[in-house]
Amino acid sequence: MARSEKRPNRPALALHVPEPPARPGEKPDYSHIEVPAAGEAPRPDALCAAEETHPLTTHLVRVLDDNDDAVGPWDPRLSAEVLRKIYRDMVTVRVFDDRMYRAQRQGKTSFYMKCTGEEAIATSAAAAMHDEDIHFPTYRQQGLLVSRGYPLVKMMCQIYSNAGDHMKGRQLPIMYSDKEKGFFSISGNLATQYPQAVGWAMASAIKGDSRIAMGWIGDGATAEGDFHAALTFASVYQAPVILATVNNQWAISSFSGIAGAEQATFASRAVGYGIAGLRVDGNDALAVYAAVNWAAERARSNKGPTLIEFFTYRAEGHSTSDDPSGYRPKEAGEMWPLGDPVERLRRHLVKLDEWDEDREAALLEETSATVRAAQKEAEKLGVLSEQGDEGKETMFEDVYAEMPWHIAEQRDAALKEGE
Amino acid sequence: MARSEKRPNRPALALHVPEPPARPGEKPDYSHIEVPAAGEAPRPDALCAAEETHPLTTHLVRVLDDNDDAVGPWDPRLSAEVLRKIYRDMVTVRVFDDRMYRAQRQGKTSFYMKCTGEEAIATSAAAAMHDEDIHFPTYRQQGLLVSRGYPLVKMMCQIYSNAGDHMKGRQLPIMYSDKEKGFFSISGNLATQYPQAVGWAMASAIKGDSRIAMGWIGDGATAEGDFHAALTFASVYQAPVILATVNNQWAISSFSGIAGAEQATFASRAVGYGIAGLRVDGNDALAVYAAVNWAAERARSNKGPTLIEFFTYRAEGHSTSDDPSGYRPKEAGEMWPLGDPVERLRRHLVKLDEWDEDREAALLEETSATVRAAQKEAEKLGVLSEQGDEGKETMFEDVYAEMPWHIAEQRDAALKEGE
Amino acid sequence: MAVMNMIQAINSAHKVMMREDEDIVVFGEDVGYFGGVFRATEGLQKEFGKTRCFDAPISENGIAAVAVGMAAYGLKPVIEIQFADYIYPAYDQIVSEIAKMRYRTAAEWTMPMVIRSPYGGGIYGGQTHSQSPESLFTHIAGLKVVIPSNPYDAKGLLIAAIEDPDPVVFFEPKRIYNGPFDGHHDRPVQPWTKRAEAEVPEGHFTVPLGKANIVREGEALTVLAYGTMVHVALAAMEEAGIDAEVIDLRTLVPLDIEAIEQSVKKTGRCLIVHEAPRTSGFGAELSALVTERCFYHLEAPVERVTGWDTPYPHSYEWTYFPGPARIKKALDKVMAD
Amino acid sequence: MAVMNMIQAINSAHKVMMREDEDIVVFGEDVGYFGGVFRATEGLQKEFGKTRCFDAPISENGIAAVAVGMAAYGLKPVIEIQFADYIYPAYDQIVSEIAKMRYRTAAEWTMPMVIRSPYGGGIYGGQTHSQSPESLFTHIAGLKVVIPSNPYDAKGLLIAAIEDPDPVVFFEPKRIYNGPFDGHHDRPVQPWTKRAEAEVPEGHFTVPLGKANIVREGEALTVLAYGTMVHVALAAMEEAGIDAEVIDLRTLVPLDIEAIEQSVKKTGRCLIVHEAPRTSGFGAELSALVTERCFYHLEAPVERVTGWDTPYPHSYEWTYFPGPARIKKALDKVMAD
Ligand SMILES: Cc1ncc(C[n+]2csc(CCOP(=O)(O)OP(=O)(O)O)c2C)c(N)n1
Ligand SMILES: Cc1ncc(C[n+]2csc(CCOP(=O)(O)OP(=O)(O)O)c2C)c(N)n1
Ligand SMILES: [Mg+2]
Ligand SMILES: [Mg+2]
Repeated sequence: MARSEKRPNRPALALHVPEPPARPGEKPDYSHIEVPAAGEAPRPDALCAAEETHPLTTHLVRVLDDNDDAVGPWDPRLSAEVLRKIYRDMVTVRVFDDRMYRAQRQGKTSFYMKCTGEEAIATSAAAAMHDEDIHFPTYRQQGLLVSRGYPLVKMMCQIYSNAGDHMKGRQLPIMYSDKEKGFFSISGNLATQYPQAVGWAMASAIKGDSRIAMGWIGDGATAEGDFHAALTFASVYQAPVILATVNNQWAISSFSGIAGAEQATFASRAVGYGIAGLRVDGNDALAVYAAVNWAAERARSNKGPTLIEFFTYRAEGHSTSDDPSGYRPKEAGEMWPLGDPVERLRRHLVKLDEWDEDREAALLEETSATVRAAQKEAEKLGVLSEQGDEGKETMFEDVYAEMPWHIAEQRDAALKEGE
Repeated sequence: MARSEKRPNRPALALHVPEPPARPGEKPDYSHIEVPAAGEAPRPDALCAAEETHPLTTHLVRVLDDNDDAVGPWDPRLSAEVLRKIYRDMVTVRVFDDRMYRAQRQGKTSFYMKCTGEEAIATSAAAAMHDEDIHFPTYRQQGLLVSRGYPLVKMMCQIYSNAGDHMKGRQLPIMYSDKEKGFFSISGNLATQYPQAVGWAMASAIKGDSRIAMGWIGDGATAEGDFHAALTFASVYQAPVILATVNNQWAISSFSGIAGAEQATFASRAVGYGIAGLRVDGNDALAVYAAVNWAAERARSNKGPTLIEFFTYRAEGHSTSDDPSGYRPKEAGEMWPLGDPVERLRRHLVKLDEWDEDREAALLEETSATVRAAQKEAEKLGVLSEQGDEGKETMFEDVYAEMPWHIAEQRDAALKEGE
Repeated sequence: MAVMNMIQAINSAHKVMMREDEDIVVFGEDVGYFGGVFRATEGLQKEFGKTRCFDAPISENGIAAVAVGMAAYGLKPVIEIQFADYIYPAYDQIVSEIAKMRYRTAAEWTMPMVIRSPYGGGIYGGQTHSQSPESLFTHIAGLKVVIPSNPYDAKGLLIAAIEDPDPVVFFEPKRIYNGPFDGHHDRPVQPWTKRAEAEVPEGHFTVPLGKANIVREGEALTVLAYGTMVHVALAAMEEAGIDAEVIDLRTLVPLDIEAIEQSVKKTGRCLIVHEAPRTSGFGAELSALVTERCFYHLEAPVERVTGWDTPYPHSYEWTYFPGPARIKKALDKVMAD
Repeated sequence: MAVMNMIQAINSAHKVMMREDEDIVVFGEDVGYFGGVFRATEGLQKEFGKTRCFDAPISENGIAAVAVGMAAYGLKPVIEIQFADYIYPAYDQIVSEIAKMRYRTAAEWTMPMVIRSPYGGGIYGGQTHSQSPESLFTHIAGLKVVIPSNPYDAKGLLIAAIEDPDPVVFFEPKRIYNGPFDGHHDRPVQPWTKRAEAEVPEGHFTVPLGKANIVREGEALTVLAYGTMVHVALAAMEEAGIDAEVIDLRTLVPLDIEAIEQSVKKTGRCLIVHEAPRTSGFGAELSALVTERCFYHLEAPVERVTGWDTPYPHSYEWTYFPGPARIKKALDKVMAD
């Protein structure tokens, strides 16, 4: 098909294909990223008209400033106790991630995904919600479970698909689920959970309950049709839901421009649905807390949904199957302007005189010990690589509440296969 | 599942279910509809930054004022000839619709859909584009074909699924297609054509062509995931495409609030994708022309896509299968504040001294005669209700370029069935 | 007892269950105030209020996804997909989420819900109002698939589906909503009123899932059918004057394999009838199962009478539709040796 | 000739064709700069530029829809769906649009394109990186469905698919990208290098669609398989020391019915092997066809060896996978009488 020569006097069209500012071998470049000063963003009342928040969808809510102080109207004024709890959770997540990453590298399981650089988001969000509220997470919100005190050993059993996994090894590692902890089953299919969170929130509203829901998605996955379904249903029925978009700027090897970030912020999607929207420094644990708290108050007051974009950076590879040096500069993570969320909160605690080197050393030691102990306990229940086929008959359970004849026949056949 | 009693001190949540302002038996109520005066909306340069258009997404571009004058910066300053061409096309569409509706009522075919009250949109849009540009329409854009001079008799043959239908009767009535006229095959599945239009535009850009595409969708269908896909791909690749949303405020029995219109305009969806957006009086043929012309210039200049909401009203039933008196007040159409597009353009022409009663009478007579003649000719080629099964072997063609053995076997079996 | 057509029976099932169980919510396109384009949900919003029966945006994936969230909360969604031809946008939520939730979480989260959808042809609906996509769901472990063929079953099966702990895809043969259809499109339509199956209890009753119905006993061959085709097959057997046993499957998954096996072992011959395209249609599974289980009883190969492997055309509808003539040809074949 | 694994062969097919035909465009998630998570499109962006090979948003429906528009313009899209488990969001565009376009417009608009997707299990991918959804596409008239089993075929079939005037769904058995797999997961992986099928011409050649490949001739029974299961079946036959004829179908639609019929009529026995769940899997269609066409030659019922009717579990992968032991059991059965 040759170019149409019908109108040679018109300019030729050209396809724009977004390209990240730097590729391997080039110098990381963050000059396109605007970082407003902490404390600058106004804080409208949580019950305000949705439009009042729309200027915030292109801004960036930040609380921790360059001097490690908490400043401005979004400062959630948390007690040192709460701050330390969030800090501890973040550190635990990081230690846990490192440990499990290594377990996968040691061949003990098939797969692992870290959330390095994004620890503030899930841990602070969990702290800002009530434990009765529910999360519909995607796969980098291990911080929710840690914050809610889910046993690390149970997480590890899931990762090892071992006898301690209450899901009987059915799911890929890190696809946790815990009803008790209000943590919905993670799906391998991107974005599906986002409108599901809206459905849960609608149910809560139908029942006159007071619990709200929070749905989670990545920047890349916002391109799925389910993202639009979530926003549409949330807006139409004014569902009591918080819709979080974790913009870590990468989707495997594709930068966020491939999801639309060159032209608009993800938070600004809120405008077209007439719902509240906030764009938040995701590496600032206090800003995360404040934003989620604001949106939760709004939802609880029947003022409808809030879309929150957490702006952050995926500091490491997508998963154990990925090596990011194939598509972005090696030093990209270190130069990222919003810094490391763990360090930022630690510096703030130190500034407040609520933390010091001794406490830090003690925490690191304690966390490592806890994680190591959990790992030991989990591994007693088995690791994937050493899995035999005892218990294989369980593979046929739970397709339906009652096993129909055809699955029973298949189970029987499977059990006889070795004979 | 009883309401959770865990936090009786919190207010009960409640589900908001949107409800139109009036139901059958009630008085139609348009008090919620803001109608800015014609000429008020500013007209940014077609090559402006997308943001500059965003205030227009909650406004309404109008050109024809209450005195039937064309006013303001959006006045496209069309010649009387072009105006009369658009007027004639609109009248033709209306006469055609009435005729075919009756043909269905007479049992000659299975189905029909009118576009009464929305005639200005397709006819003016077609006038504002080039004939080489392509449309990916939905089912109320018969005006595109009429404007481009597609033979009415061919439209009717499609409606009758008769021997003159170049699609061999495969599609439901009104699901036209004509490659020659740049009119893509209408789909029965809502919204699918919207991202397809973007794909065509991307192809044109890849090839350095100069032709652009226009995609069409209804207000109700914007809720589909494909709407989001269209906007995402159009934004990411800055595709040379115009995305039209015809907001006629109803989707069968559901009012536009069920698609999100209570909280935001459809045009304002443009904001979150960082593309240009316009909201236009769809019953004002001049405003429609001006907006499409603006967006076409923008697209041709590699400035990317424009989302245009045409605000209008579905004056009659959804289709021949629908009776709107079951869900909205009978007089709702007449009281609709933006008036009838045909009358509005006629009054403008009269005001310009380019139209009078004689011309009107002549046009009506001529159009009726043309439509009647076309119908006669089409019916010579058969109507669905009298269809026999000659030619039934054609039913097996075109599944693939070459007929595979299994379909050939099935065709042979079908041909023997009567024996 | 009342006399009901299929729409009335389905409507009644909703009402009976919504009165009993306040966790049931009904939503879908146009199902609220208007009561659905086929009027199956008429009166529900009025009786149960807007938060228990409401219009949904035109977003089949959204409808299904929101049902997932509601089921996770503890409600029991009964959703309508306006036409089965429009279920594809919801396919990911149905296949990846609804079907697999119980399994992937080892029953921590379950998805009790019903996905209702009018399906099938014979109404001049063209490509997008005529499809029979049931085999696309029978292939998906975790779903039950139910297709009633008359008012009594429609109500009883729908109540059973609503009470079932697992997700049920419930396809309604729209061609016979108002009356059975013998496949002779040129004959006047018969209303349900004259039929025994239109006698439907007004209150609660169930027709169990997974149980077929032998609608005609016979010795000469076994005919397996469901939905509209039950009536077409019955009429064809009458017309052929053949002592056929006709089994209305009613539930495709889980299948009533016992009823099928017993019958085929008795008759030695088997004819399968469905509207869906032949290749990889549910008839393929039935044929394979019958052959696997009754091979040594079969006196002739199992025959399939199906829609053709083309999209559903608007005109030549009766060339596409597996009507009496097609059944007759297959019958001759299966009875030949 | 060069020695290639399957990824290299698929990559080479792209390059050969993109050099020949500048209307070919390649896009999908991560396929651009990075070259795809399995590296099948490596180097294409570099050689052909960003407008002919580029990353797409994570929107499978969008990817398919945009391909429709491009095909309508006159381009030839070759798109990648990252895993077959993620094809469902694109199902509506594939089923309702891509498959039906030629038919609904009587060939006014056609949809020449290839939809590539890695599929199948055996890699500890869990529920969402292991599925075999081929029968969901074989049921859809208008689509061709192709599954290669080795590097030579992968390249030749992919080129044929790209040249085909109709839309082709091209499933790639990811388990054997790097080497064949005999089903014994506890044995070391063999690379392709040692195999004759890894000798692949560097330039243009085709393996025609619709033609099966008899990979092993024999008299005792016919084994029908495709993808990974060709190798598993071959190994099982060797191990059983049975004179089996093994047919690699290569194309499921349109099927090479002649090759199948000839073989089964010769051997009188038939075993079908696939990874997908049994109920309504493609094996059902194969079984029905074989029985319909070869009934009087069959000495035993056709047997199916398949994945189970459960979602694909992460652990107990080898209980799910239809490996040598399962094939052996079925073999005993089909050879019994
Ligand atoms: C429907 C679907 N398509 C594709 C994939 C493959 N996939 C897994 S993760 C991923 C990238 C997601 O990126 P993002 O949403 O930004 O989340 P992040 O990994 O950055 O947290 C892709 C493409 C998938 N899991 N599901
Ligand atoms: C995917 C899909 N879902 C549902 C339908 C049924 N349907 C046909 S038209 C329609 C209403 C569309 O309303 P809108 O988009 O506002 O267009 P309008 O009829 O007002 O022009 C519906 C629900 C369909 N055709 N396709
Ligand atoms: Mg990301
Ligand atoms: Mg509308």
